[in-house]
Amino acid sequence: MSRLQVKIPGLTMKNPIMPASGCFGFGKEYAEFYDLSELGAIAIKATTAEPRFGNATPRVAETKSGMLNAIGLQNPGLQAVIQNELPRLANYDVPILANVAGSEMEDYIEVAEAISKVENVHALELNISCPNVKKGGIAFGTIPEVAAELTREVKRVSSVPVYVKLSPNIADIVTMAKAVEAAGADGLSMINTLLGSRIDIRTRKPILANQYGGLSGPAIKPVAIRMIHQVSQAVEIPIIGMGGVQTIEDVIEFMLAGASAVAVGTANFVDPTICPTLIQKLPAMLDELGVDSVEELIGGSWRETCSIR
Amino acid sequence: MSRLQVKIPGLTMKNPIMPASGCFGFGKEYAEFYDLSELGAIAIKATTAEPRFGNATPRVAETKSGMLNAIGLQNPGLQAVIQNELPRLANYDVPILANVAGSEMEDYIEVAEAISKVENVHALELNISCPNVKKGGIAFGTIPEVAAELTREVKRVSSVPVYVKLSPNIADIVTMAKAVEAAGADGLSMINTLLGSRIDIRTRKPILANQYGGLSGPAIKPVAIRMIHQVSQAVEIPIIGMGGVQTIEDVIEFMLAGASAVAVGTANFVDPTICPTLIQKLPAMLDELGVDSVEELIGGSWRETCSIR
Amino acid sequence: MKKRGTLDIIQQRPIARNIFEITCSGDLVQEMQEPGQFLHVKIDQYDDLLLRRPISICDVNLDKNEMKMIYRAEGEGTTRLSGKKPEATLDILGPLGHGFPVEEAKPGESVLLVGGGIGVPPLYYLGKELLKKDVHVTTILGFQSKQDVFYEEEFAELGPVYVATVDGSYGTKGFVTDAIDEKHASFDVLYSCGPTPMLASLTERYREKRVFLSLEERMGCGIGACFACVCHVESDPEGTVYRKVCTDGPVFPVGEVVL
Amino acid sequence: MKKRGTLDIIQQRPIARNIFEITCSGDLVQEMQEPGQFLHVKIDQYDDLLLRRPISICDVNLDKNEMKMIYRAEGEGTTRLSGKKPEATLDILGPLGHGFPVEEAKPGESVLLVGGGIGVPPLYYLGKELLKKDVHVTTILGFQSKQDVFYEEEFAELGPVYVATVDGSYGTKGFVTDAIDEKHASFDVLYSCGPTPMLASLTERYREKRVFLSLEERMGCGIGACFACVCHVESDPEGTVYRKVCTDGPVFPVGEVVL
Ligand SMILES: Cc1cc2nc3c(=O)[nH]c(=O)nc-3n(C[C@H](O)[C@H](O)[C@H](O)COP(=O)(O)OP(=O)(O)OC[C@H]3O[C@@H](n4cnc5c(N)ncnc54)[C@H](O)[C@@H]3O)c2cc1C
Ligand SMILES: Cc1cc2nc3c(=O)[nH]c(=O)nc-3n(C[C@H](O)[C@H](O)[C@H](O)COP(=O)(O)OP(=O)(O)OC[C@H]3O[C@@H](n4cnc5c(N)ncnc54)[C@H](O)[C@@H]3O)c2cc1C
Ligand SMILES: Cc1cc2nc3c(=O)[nH]c(=O)nc-3n(C[C@H](O)[C@H](O)[C@H](O)COP(=O)(O)O)c2cc1C
Ligand SMILES: Cc1cc2nc3c(=O)[nH]c(=O)nc-3n(C[C@H](O)[C@H](O)[C@H](O)COP(=O)(O)O)c2cc1C
Ligand code: FES
Ligand code: FES
Repeated sequence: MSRLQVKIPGLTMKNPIMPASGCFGFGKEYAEFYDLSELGAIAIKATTAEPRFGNATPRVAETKSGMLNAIGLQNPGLQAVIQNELPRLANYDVPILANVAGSEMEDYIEVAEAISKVENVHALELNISCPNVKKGGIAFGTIPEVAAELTREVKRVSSVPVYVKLSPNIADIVTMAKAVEAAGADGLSMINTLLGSRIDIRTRKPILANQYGGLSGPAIKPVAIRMIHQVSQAVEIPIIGMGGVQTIEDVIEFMLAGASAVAVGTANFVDPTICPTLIQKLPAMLDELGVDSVEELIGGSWRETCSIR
Repeated sequence: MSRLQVKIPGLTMKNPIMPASGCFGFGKEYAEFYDLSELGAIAIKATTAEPRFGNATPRVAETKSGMLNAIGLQNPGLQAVIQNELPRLANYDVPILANVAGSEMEDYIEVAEAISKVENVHALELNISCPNVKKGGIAFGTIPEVAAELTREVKRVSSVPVYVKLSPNIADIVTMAKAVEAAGADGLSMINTLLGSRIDIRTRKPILANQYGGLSGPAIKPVAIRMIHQVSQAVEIPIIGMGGVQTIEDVIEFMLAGASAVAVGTANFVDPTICPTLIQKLPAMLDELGVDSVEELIGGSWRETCSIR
Repeated sequence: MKKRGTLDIIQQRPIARNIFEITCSGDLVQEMQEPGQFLHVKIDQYDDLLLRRPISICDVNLDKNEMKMIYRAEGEGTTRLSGKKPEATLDILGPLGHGFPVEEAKPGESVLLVGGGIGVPPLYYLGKELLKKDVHVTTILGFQSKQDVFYEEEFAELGPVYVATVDGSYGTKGFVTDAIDEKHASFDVLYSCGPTPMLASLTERYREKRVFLSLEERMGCGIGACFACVCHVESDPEGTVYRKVCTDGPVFPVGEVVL
Repeated sequence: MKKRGTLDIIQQRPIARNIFEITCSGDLVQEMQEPGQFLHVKIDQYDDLLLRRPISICDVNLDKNEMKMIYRAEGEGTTRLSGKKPEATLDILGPLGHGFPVEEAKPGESVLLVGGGIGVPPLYYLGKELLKKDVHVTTILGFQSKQDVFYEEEFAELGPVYVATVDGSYGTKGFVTDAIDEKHASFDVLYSCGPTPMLASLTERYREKRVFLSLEERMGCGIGACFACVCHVESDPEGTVYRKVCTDGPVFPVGEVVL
């Protein structure tokens, strides 16, 4: 087994790096920069049952070391994703993590059932935490019982393992994580964005047409690290970690905190080749840290058995 | 009335700027840089019934556009604060907002009752949200019923108005704000720090001895703005806004979001004269925005009656 | 293959109130063959300003491997950019997007270039390319005030130029449309870039003509992946059909997208 | 009044593996009269590195209004600092803290300076001040390896210098304490700065002697307001009595604080 390989339910990854959902579209644009087969996996943009236009613009605003987005889950809808996007991605040797969203429980179930049957979809990522969807959405992500019920229902219809993507806009992330684990989640993705806003002092209005949006980027990394550190010690299922990853040191930090794989979101916008760059830097970093394989890093900040040098 | 003046319960402020609790000690150090009477108010460091040493070091770590702290409420205790610190501050013409902390309800009540009787203490700030206190502490800040009960009890014994300082580590800040308002809070302070962590990839341990700490600085400003925007529209009591303030534009943004006064925390560490600098820049900024007095700005991002030019 | 590279700053100079012209050189310049495209510029390597800034290509000299951009130092990014010295290097994504369709104007036809404020720059490279094709170029430039006027002389080398200022301190008092009326400017093809209200009023007037408008929208990726810069189309104004300003635009035929 | 100001970088040069010596000038230099104090340095104006960095004063020339610091380019801040060119200006808070008590060494007495790694720099200014007082100065410097050794010659101008390296590639193999033993170095007063384990072993050996240790701790404000840099005292190791490294220290008499 290669020293970069990571195996988590549904996903046998050549390396632990994948682009994060919503920050990579369906891969087409980034395929113009590099061969997508280099990636450990790809988390595609949230798919909903029907096509969605999303929110009014402006949909993004910059903040210090971060950005706000209120895209509002724009996507071409389940049928178009299955017919156009996934077949194109099947040309690459890379497992797909299909991000599933909706406003009602039924939407999630419909999308999950159908998309999980597509051959190159190796796992689902239940987006119960998008802060930009007004109806329903957010509530799934903040009430453990509701999230657990959704997880159970989706697990029942899904043909592939299910990762639940947790919202950081919550007081007790551990209770939430345990609830979805108990409900059958095969893994967790964390974190989604923090809900934030910026006001233009000249127009006096929020910059985002939607008023609020999701904060991502290096600004939120400490929150992500803390939550992954807490949750990874409390659950048995693996975690795909994300939130502000930019450097190879960040990748290591997430894995030491407890992530089994690492997703890169906002950084793709700044550097479209960030994912292959990180993958390429990983072996030398492992050498420098005296680590044989990436799997040794997982949870290294709290795991007793980890050989600390 | 001066165009910079702001009046909120207990505090008649020459201007809307004050240093935030814990980022200014008891003022002694900053008095070596400027005359503290220039400030709108001073929020002093959290005071507990007994002296506290706080957490082990390292207690701070830098993050992108932010910092983590796990001071652990180190302070000399109620008696020393009353005997040594507050009398020294009485030499300045500036109202004091006394930050009150504890592990149990009784601690808060004891401190609140005694400190509110000191002449230059014009208001209390109930710190129900410090993420660095292991016992009790945090729970007060995340459960509305508990926070409300604490507020009621403290209100009963306090001789001065009571501001409740809210934690951002919560899913529904509006419900929390309304609960403490209903319990008699005279105002709100928001936001305290977000709980975060950083791991040193060479030692493999969290940088902070306490593992987790509070994230402050520009990184968290969007979260603060969003919460103040939400809460100011839902409550009648005034808000002291804070979280990443560094520039005069930030001050305006907080007030437009709904804050009646603005506290500056972390930025004091970078620039010890930040508060007087902001105060000095305020009149020109008001001119530039075509605003007669700072009070016109409050809630300007959502208040219909606000004259938008 | 999408392009990415660096440009070296050769010169930077203020040309109007808060307006800077920056001249750069680098191999990437050879890609810049289509007027109206933009570059997605990383201001510097510091993370506090996380995102790139979209800036139009204003002028290109393929022989000298040089190009120019013009920008207004407004927010933190452009203000930092204005402090850069000639040795500095810029990290660039681009050229990006679809520019102005030069081929729409046939030899002998007359073209009106209508630029408002910081929308003026991309029209300059367009005008130069049109001139090569034997097209008659007339330019209308709108600014707030006399101090904001720039590139009047440069455009004058391409053909007649009329300026409008909102406060009347220079040229026609009013908007570009007032100058068009005052000068009875006629055209076969009109190309425009500027503030949305200006584009909207041109749309209202000339919906039936050959008109091409360059739009502005806040961007994330600049390459079509993030859905930040999406707009509705007029044929489905409330629906799910959309265009991305970064890849389908920034230039659209009049009436294609909802402004 | 606490001091704040700027220093202009005059020169910057690498002097060992990842070690840089930076020479600065400015009026603030006139305040730097106490060896062992430190400056709280803002690396640049960008917000992504939010906090200041504490760096010791290494050498001061009051006549020329110049001073030196030596630092290891380790994290992001010091790495950025190492890229600064001679025109650049640094925003400085300081000098801060209580330095080494020069007056503890009487004329004619012998002093041992014991520096480990990046703890070496403040001892140099101290040594120069001691020499002025007719004190006999011997220096022991400890480093990881030969490539890390710096300022051996500079210290040699003050008196005998012995170097220890952990890997034995230069001087005595082992720690500073091994060099002290090997050279039978004796002293009336010992001043030291370096990693905590080194300070701890000196404490163990010389608890009853006149020994002064300079501590390192992560800092927020650097001026005593934030309680980031607090340590326990030996007389109340679990209690609420404390010292702040930034204002009470960084130099403490041996046995005063818990290491
Ligand atoms: C296709 C296109 C071409 C452009 N060409 C030019 C040009 O040639 N010259 C020029 O001066 N300006 C141009 N702009 C506008 C330019 O992108 C903004 O003025 C610039 O991004 C502001 O950055 P800032 O750091 O100064 O402002 P800040 O307010 O600090 O920027 C914060 C964030 O908001 C974005 N932003 C702010 N204002 C705008 C805006 N008006 N349009 C898009 N994004 C914005 C920034 O890109 C950044 O992500 C163009 C915009 C687009 C979309
Ligand atoms: C009183 C005092 C004097 C010092 N004198 C010197 C000196 O003369 N030369 C020298 O090279 N170093 C000295 N140090 C250590 C120096 O402050 C750190 O090496 C430096 O802050 C690291 O910054 P960075 O940006 O490279 O690291 P980063 O890891 O990017 O720094 C992140 C944060 O952690 C803090 N930090 C990281 N390491 C340390 C550390 N070892 N001590 C204190 N804070 C740290 C930084 O200040 C910053 O706030 C001194 C420290 C203290 C407390
Ligand atoms: C523009 C944008 C769009 C996003 N869309 C989605 C989405 O559709 N589904 C989802 O689960 N997360 C979405 N996210 C969240 C990211 O997948 C990721 O969890 C978050 O941005 C934190 O990572 P980062 O800091 O590396 O960006 C989006 C983020 C951004 C910035
Ligand atoms: C070092 C430090 C210590 C703090 N101590 C306290 C405290 O004792 N009581 C309290 O209510 N808030 C405390 N805070 C929180 C601040 O008052 C403020 O709410 C927070 O830092 C956000 O503002 P900022 O981003 O401007 O720092 C502390 C913050 C820091 C950085
Ligand atoms: S800016 Fe990302 S899709 Fe246009
Ligand atoms: S660094 Fe703030 S008290 Fe010492």
